This record gives sequence, structure tokens and C-alpha cells, in this order.
Amino acid sequence: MNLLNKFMNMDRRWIYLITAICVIIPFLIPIGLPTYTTPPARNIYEKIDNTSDGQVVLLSFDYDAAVLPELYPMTITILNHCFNRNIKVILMSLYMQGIGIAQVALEDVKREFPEKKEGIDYTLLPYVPGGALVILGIGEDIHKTFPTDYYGTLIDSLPMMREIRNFDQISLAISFSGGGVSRTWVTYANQRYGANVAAGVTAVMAAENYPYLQTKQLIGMLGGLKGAAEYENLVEKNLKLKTRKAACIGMDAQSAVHIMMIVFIVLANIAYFAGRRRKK
Amino acid sequence: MRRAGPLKLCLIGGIVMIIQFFIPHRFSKNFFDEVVHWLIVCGVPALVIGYYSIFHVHWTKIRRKREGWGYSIIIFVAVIVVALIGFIWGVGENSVFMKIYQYMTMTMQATMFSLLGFYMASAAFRSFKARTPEATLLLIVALVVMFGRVPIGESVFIKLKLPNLVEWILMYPNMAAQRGIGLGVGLGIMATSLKIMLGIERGWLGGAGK
Amino acid sequence: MSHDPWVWVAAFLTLCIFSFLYKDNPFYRFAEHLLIGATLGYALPLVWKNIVTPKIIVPLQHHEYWLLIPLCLGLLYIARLIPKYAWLSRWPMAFALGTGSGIAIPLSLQAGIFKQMQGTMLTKAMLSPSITPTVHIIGNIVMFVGVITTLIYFYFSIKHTGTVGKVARIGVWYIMLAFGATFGYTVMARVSLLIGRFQFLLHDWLGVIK
Amino acid sequence: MYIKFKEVQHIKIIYLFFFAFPLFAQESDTLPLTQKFAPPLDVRAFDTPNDAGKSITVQWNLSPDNSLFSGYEIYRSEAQDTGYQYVGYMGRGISTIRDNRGVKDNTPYYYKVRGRTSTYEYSEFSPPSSSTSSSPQWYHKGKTNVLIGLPLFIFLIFWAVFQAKMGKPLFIRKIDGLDSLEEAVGRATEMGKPVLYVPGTSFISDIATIASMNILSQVAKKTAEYNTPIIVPNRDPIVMSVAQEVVREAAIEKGRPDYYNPDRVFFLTSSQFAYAAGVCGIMTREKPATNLFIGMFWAESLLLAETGNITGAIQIAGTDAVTQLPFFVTACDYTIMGEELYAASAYLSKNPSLVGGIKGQDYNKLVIFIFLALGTIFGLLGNNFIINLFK
Repeated sequence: MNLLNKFMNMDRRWIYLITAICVIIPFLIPIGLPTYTTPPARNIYEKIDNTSDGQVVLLSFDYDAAVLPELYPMTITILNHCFNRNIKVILMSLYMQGIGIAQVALEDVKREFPEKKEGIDYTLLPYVPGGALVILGIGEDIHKTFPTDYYGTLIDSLPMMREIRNFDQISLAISFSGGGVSRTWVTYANQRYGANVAAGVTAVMAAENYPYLQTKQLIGMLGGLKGAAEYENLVEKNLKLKTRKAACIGMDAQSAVHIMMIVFIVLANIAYFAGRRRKK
Repeated sequence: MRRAGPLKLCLIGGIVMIIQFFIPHRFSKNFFDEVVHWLIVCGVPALVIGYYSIFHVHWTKIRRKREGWGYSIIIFVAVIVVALIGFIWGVGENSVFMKIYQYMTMTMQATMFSLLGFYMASAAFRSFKARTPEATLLLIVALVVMFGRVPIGESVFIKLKLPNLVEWILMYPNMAAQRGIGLGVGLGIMATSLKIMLGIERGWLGGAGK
Repeated sequence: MSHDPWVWVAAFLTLCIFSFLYKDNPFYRFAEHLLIGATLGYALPLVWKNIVTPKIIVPLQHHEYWLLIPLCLGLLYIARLIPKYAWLSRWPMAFALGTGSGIAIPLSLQAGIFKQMQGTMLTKAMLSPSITPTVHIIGNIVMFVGVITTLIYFYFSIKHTGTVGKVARIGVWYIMLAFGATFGYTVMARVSLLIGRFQFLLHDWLGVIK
Repeated sequence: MYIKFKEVQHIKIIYLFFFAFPLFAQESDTLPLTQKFAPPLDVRAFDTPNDAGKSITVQWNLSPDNSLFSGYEIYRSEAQDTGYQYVGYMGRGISTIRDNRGVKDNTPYYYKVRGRTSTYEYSEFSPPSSSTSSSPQWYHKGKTNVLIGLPLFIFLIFWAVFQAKMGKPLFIRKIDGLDSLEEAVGRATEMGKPVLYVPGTSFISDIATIASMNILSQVAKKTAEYNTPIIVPNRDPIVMSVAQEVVREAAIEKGRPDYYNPDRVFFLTSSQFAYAAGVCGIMTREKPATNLFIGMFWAESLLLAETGNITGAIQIAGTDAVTQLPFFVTACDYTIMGEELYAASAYLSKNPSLVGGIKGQDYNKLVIFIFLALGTIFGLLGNNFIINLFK
């Protein structure tokens, strides 16, 4: 009983320490807790997997550094998947900071695919202000909206861009965002131009996108680290790829902290009731 | 005059903006944009009193050598150095200014934000006790949602044939309470705004009466 | 281990902030003052570049002299520093508050009240088993009851006893449920931030993990 | 490249398969390619309603071959027969576009629409629409409900205020968070420690901040009376100047003009987490006995409340931010929730016209209940006209 009492009045710094340990351990020793694959994640995977060689997927990095930990792993694993399946990729961003993130992501993934060439296998588009207007621009003519790529090369001179005029030639557009940008993509790219749109969002924002999944305006969705972990597992299982599964590690840490909190709350309540019974 | 004038301006400003709400004409739209522009311009000089205030607090501390006056020097140095770097070498991409932002300001802010990860654990541990029926409900729902958000919990929920329980809680009862609170807040905002316009609520003038 | 001095600075500052979890100490105090100073310094060039230049200087160069009106109005804020003329600062405040209230009133009625009411009212389609799955039918009813009871909790001018008291208590249950759900739902986002910081320390700085 | 070509071939074969029969049926093999597809029909153009002008809405009936197209191209001209220029493109299955590309007001325009496949094959143009011109509107018809609702709301508030002024006694239920304010200030006085008042982290234009200023006015009167120091750190300079004015006036009202010290009601920084860091520092060093967090908050709410909890202060929070209330509830002793925040200044000051305002809010709630009930009754009977009133 005394032990329970001590537990209840434990210094909060012990809780901080245990929380920290729960986050750090999965980094050092990946546990690899199983994940259940949700249909929205599987849908994106299958859409990309069924895209034939040489077709194009567009990835829009509509986020900034603030939500990087939650969204970066999913962008990496999707990029990986595309390159692995020989799909061409257009990278862009509606946010100024997003271009920098896209560039880093490219460098990260290219380490495993050194043969992928700028302008042939992928194109990094520069930041163009305008938000929704940029999406409309792509719907009309991508060459007019982005006369050059990020490095200043004329888009018309890039082999992979020659045949791409608008969403008709883009088999899937995925927007990664921490806010409501995915909704903008649905409104403009899907509703107006009938493009296939999918979203990668933070865990908090995921619930807001369910209506669009129901109406099929979003083909699929990845929600936070969990969505990314599901995707990593799909890639690993089906393509037998061995890469660092950042999201799975993050998800292990998430699970560990969640379980720790649940256990602590339950124990605290047991201690509380035990203490109360004794008083009676 | 010291009170009556501003109160009149407040009332007129409010009425004009309410009328503007109903007019879609370009004239009205441009007017709205202009008002927003004015509000922004108007707010810029206010920064002067803000900076004056914090400088005054810390200058007094340094002058009187109050406890921790050394830290006050840091504030002055940081403001001057960062602002000068920004003004002299620009604020573009890859500038020193942006480096400072990325590796110092952003880093510290992100770390402050991440303290919440710890604080949520300690706050939940301390106060999630089933003392009353209401507290018990809060506790149970929090546990269910937390459990349902991680893979282990999710697979358990699926076996229980309740795959969308968490979504359901968020979508209906949670939304209901948010709406109920929101309706009350909406009324509160409207009533308070009205009272400000009419000068019934004049706390912003400093105190009542006179 | 990183060779970038900026990364070392960021790592040091991250640890300074984290040290606050143990207790207040000179390192945290240093970081705190640095952060306040740096954000204050950071704002100045940005306000100049993003507000003063495009919103004041450029329009004035294009002879849009009416902008001097809000500018002068804004300058009245500075009158606060002279006690005798402090009351002048009520004018720009009245402008901000009046227009702000005028914008808030119809918007709150439209978005805060009407939209929420529309979403709460039940229709035949929402309750017919042939169109809507049973879970959602239950959900819709739960939602309707929840909005009404929560709003009754915020009914101030009746004693919360008897029937009203009981209904208001149901409202409190809804509110507590929503709080529990929000708390549980937010844990994940906050832990993500924590993961981000540890990733920075272990990967970018120390390089102990790949 | 090869694959791409093969696909194009493939699609062409499908087209031939579908359209060979009608072509032969018409006994003509010289028809231009475009007639393989039926054009969209019945193009209607009208001035976009409730807008600022320079916009025309165009609608059409989908072509019977809608499924073969990837979308529709819309063309515009000032003459019925010639001079059509491309103005926009909409995806398959969509039959309306809002054209605001260089439209001039009061100029008649004609519109034509044609279908386009993914391989840039086209249908014939539709027949042109009748001529339409755009113009701006002076009244937004979609906002009529607000135009009716607003006077009703104001009337009910006025009515209640009027009744209160006539001396009709009005009851307001107990609000724990507000009752405890006095006790909290009293405790700080007993302990000889300051009171910390955080007026939210939003701007003055946020009505929650104004509500906070009204509460600050009441709190400052108490602290001035007991001569207990009050610390008010601010995130916005304008809020700071209002707070300074409020505290100064409170001090004067209580006959202690010396009580007000501008260095205690100060600006910290406008950055969210830097502000939180600063306030956390103040809490751990000055060790206020009472922390009041009242106004609009975001994610920093728990940072402040939990740090205050560590220092052992008695804490009262008040906010209308639904997303932050759970954190205040877990870490504070009392929480003023949602609309209670707006009732506070009436509750604390007992000023009859303010109390009347609260009564007026309740009358409005009654109206909301009536409409919710009516809308639902009619809705369940299959008539949604009341629900549609609130669109």
C-alpha cells in the first residue's frame, strides 16, 4: 500500500524520464510493432503500384518545418516507391519552405537510386506564389505556370515534361500538408479537372478529410506517422525493399508513449481507489 | 471628448462594417480591403510602444542591478544583433538571418512546443482520476481514444468489430459538445461586440464611467 | 557526429530548453532570454520588408496619400508614452475595435450560429435505415441531443435544478466526453513533436542513429 | 515512349469500335474526325449572382459521350458567329464554370463549349449561348437570413437590457470559476505574493481578449484594494496598452494611483512559444500565488497551466477555445468555459444593463431551441424548408 502511495505522489520528473525513454528506445532498438493497414493507405499504394512504367505522379510538399517530423517519412517512402516502380515524379510545393524540403527529400532518396536523372525521371518545380491559382494553372497548362524548373532549365527542354500538359497526363497528385491544403487540391484539381488526388496529412487533420474519402474525391489518404508506417510496411512486404523505416520507428515511439500513459493512468486510478478504501 | 469621440468612431466603424457584409459590389469589396489595409498600417506604430515597454522593463533591471540583470543584457544583444543582420545582409533564403531563424529561433520554439509531449503525460497522470462520474467519463474516453490511435489498439478494436469507434466518438458526441459550446460562444461574441459598439461595454477605455 | 557549427548551436539550445524539465536553471534562463530577444529582433526586418515597405512606403511613393490617415491614427498609440496625452491612443483603438466588432457580428451569426444550427437539425434522410447506416443514425440522434443539452448548460438565467438541472447535467457529460476525446486525440500530435526533437538530437547532431 | 504510343493506338481502336456503326449508318465516310463525338448541348450563360461583377456563370448539358472525354473547353466571344477565344477547361462530368477571365461588365458575351479527349481529339462546338453580360450586385440575396436574424437578435438583447434597467430583478446561475476569482486573489494577498494575469495570446480584435480585459478590470480593482502586485505579460502591444489603461483606472478608482506600475503590465514578444517560454520563466522565478489565464489560447495553454501547477499556484483559466479547454480543465483548479467568459463582466460587476445583456443572450438561445425543434420536426416529415433557411 505504501508503494502505491509513493507511486501516486511520484515526482513528475520520473514521468518525464520514462516518456523520454519510451521515445528514445525505439530509435536505438526498432521494435517493429505490427500495423494494421487502413483502406485509404492501401488505396494510394495500389494506385501507384498499378501505374504503368513511365507514367507520372505529382507530389506537392505543402508543408513547412513545423510539421516535418510527422510528414517527412511518408513523403520519403512514397518517393521511394515511385522510383522503385520506375514512375516519373514531379515535385512541387505551394509553400515557399516546401521546395527546400522537397529538395532534401530528393537527395535522401537519390542515394539509393543514383541512376535517376533530373528532367528524365523526375522534375523539381520552383515555388510559384498563388496557392489555388497554381493548381488551376496546372489544370490549364503546366508549361505556362512553370516556364522553368527549380534549377532554371526551360521546362520545354526537359524530356519527361514534353508530353505533360496538364492533369490528363498525371496519373495521381498527392498533396502533403499540415493544414487544409489537401482540401484546396480536392476543390480545384479533382472537382474542376477530374484529376486523381490523394492526401498525406498530419494525424490531427485526418478526421476532417474522411468526407472526401467517402465521396471518392480523395483516392486515398495517409494520416500522420501511422499512415506513413502503414505505407512503409506495404512497400516492404510487396517489394521486398529494405530501407530505414522512419515512420515505423516513430510509430513504435508513439505506441510506447501511448501505452505508457494508459498504464500510468490506470495504475494511478487503482492507487487512488485503494487509498480511498483504506481511508474508509 | 476624451471618451465620447472614440466611442462615436467605434459605433460608426461597426455599423459601416455590418452594412458592408451584405453588399457584394466591387465598391464594397474594395472598401473592405482598404479597411483591412488601414488596420494593418494602424497597428505598425503600436510596435513602438511594445518594444519601448520591454526595453524599459529590462533597462530598469540592468540599471538597478536587480537579480538576473545579466540576462536582460542578453535580450538587448539578441534584438540588436538579429535585427542588424537582417537589415544589413537581407532576409532571403540561405542568408545568415534565415540560419539564425532556422537553427536558433525555430529550434527553441519547436523544443518549447515539444515540452507538451512531457506535460501531457504528467498532467494526465496527475488529474485523470475517477473522482466523479464526469471525471470518469473524461478519463475513459481519453483512454479509449488514445488506445484506438495506435496500431495495437486499432487491431484490438477491429477484433471487437468496433473499427470506427474512435471516429464515431469524434464525429458525433464530441462534435455535439463542440457545437453546443460554439453556439454559446457565437452568441457571446455577438452580444459583446454589440455592447462594445454601443458603448455599454467600455472596459477597453480603461475602467467604467466618466 | 555533425560537423556543422549551426547544428551544434541548435543542439545546445535544444538541451538548454529541455533542462527546464528538471528545474529552472541558468541554461534555461539564458535560452529563454535569447529566444525572446531573437524573436523581437527577428520581427523587425520582417515587419519592415513585409508590411512597412509594401503597405506604407510603396503606396506613398505612388501618391496614395490617404494612407497618412491610418498612419497618423496609428502614431497616436505612441501618445501613451506621454501621460498627459495618453487618452489619444483611444482613437486608433476605437477604430480597431469598432470595425472588428462590426465584422464579427454578422460573421458570427452566419458561421457560428446559422451554419451550426443547419448541421444539427435532423432530416428524414438522416434517420432512414435504407439510406443511412445504423451507426450514423444513432450518431445523428446523439448529436442532436448533445447540442441541445450542452446549450442548456450555458443557459444562465434559470436555476439549474429539477428537470433543467438534469438536462444541463447531460450537457456536462457531453462536454467532459468531448474534452476526453480532444485530449486523447492530441497526444499523438504532441508526441510527434517530441520524436522530431529526439530525431534531431540523435540523428542530425550525434549521428547515433541512421 | 513505345508504351505511350501503344496506349494511344489502343484508345483509338476503342473509339473506332464504338463509333464505326453510327458513321456507316449515316452512309458517309468523309465526315471530319470531330463528329465522332457528340458535342455538349444547351449552353446557358447568366450573370453570376451575388458577386462583385466581372463574372459570368456558364452551364451546359453533358455530351452523351461524356465518358469518352477528359473534359470540356469553354470559349467566349463578343460576337455570336466569330472571334471565340478559349477561357477555361473543366473536367469530365462537370457542367458549370464561373468565367472571370477578363470579363468586362455590361458587355454582351456568347459562349460555346466542346469536349476534349485525353489525346486532344475534339467534339464539335455546341451551339452558342444567348448573349449575357455581367454586372455587380448591391445586395447579397444569400445573406437575407442574416439580415432578418440580426435585428431579431439585437431586439432581444435590447429588450432584456431595457427590462433590466426598469428594475426587473434578473437571476444568473452560479459560475464557479468566476466566484473563485476573489478567493484566488485573496490567497495571493495572504501569502504576500503577486497575481499573474495572462490576457490570452490573441489580438484586441479577438472578442475573447476584450472579455479578458473586462475581467482584468475587476481583478485589478481587487488587487489594488489589497495592494497585491499584479503581473500582466502581453503578446500584443495594443492589448498591452489596453491592459495598462485598465489596471491604471482600477488603481485610481480604488484610490491608489501609485499602485499602477507600467513595468508590471508589459509587452514580452509576439512569438507564440517565445512568449510561453517567458511566462514560464516568470512563473518559476516570481512564484505568483495565483495564475489567471483568461482570453484566447492555442497550443501554449498546457505549457502555461502545467508550469503553473508545478509552482503550486492556484490557477483559474477562462477561454472560448474549445480545443484548449481540455488542457486547462486538467491542469487548473477552475475553468471558465466558452460563453461563461462572455458572461463574466456582467456576473462580476452586477451592472444591470450588462446583466440584461446576458438575459438577452438567453432569449436568443430560446429562439435557437425553437428553430432546432421546428426544423427537426419538419425535417423528419420530409420537408427541409426550415433547414434551408439557415444555409
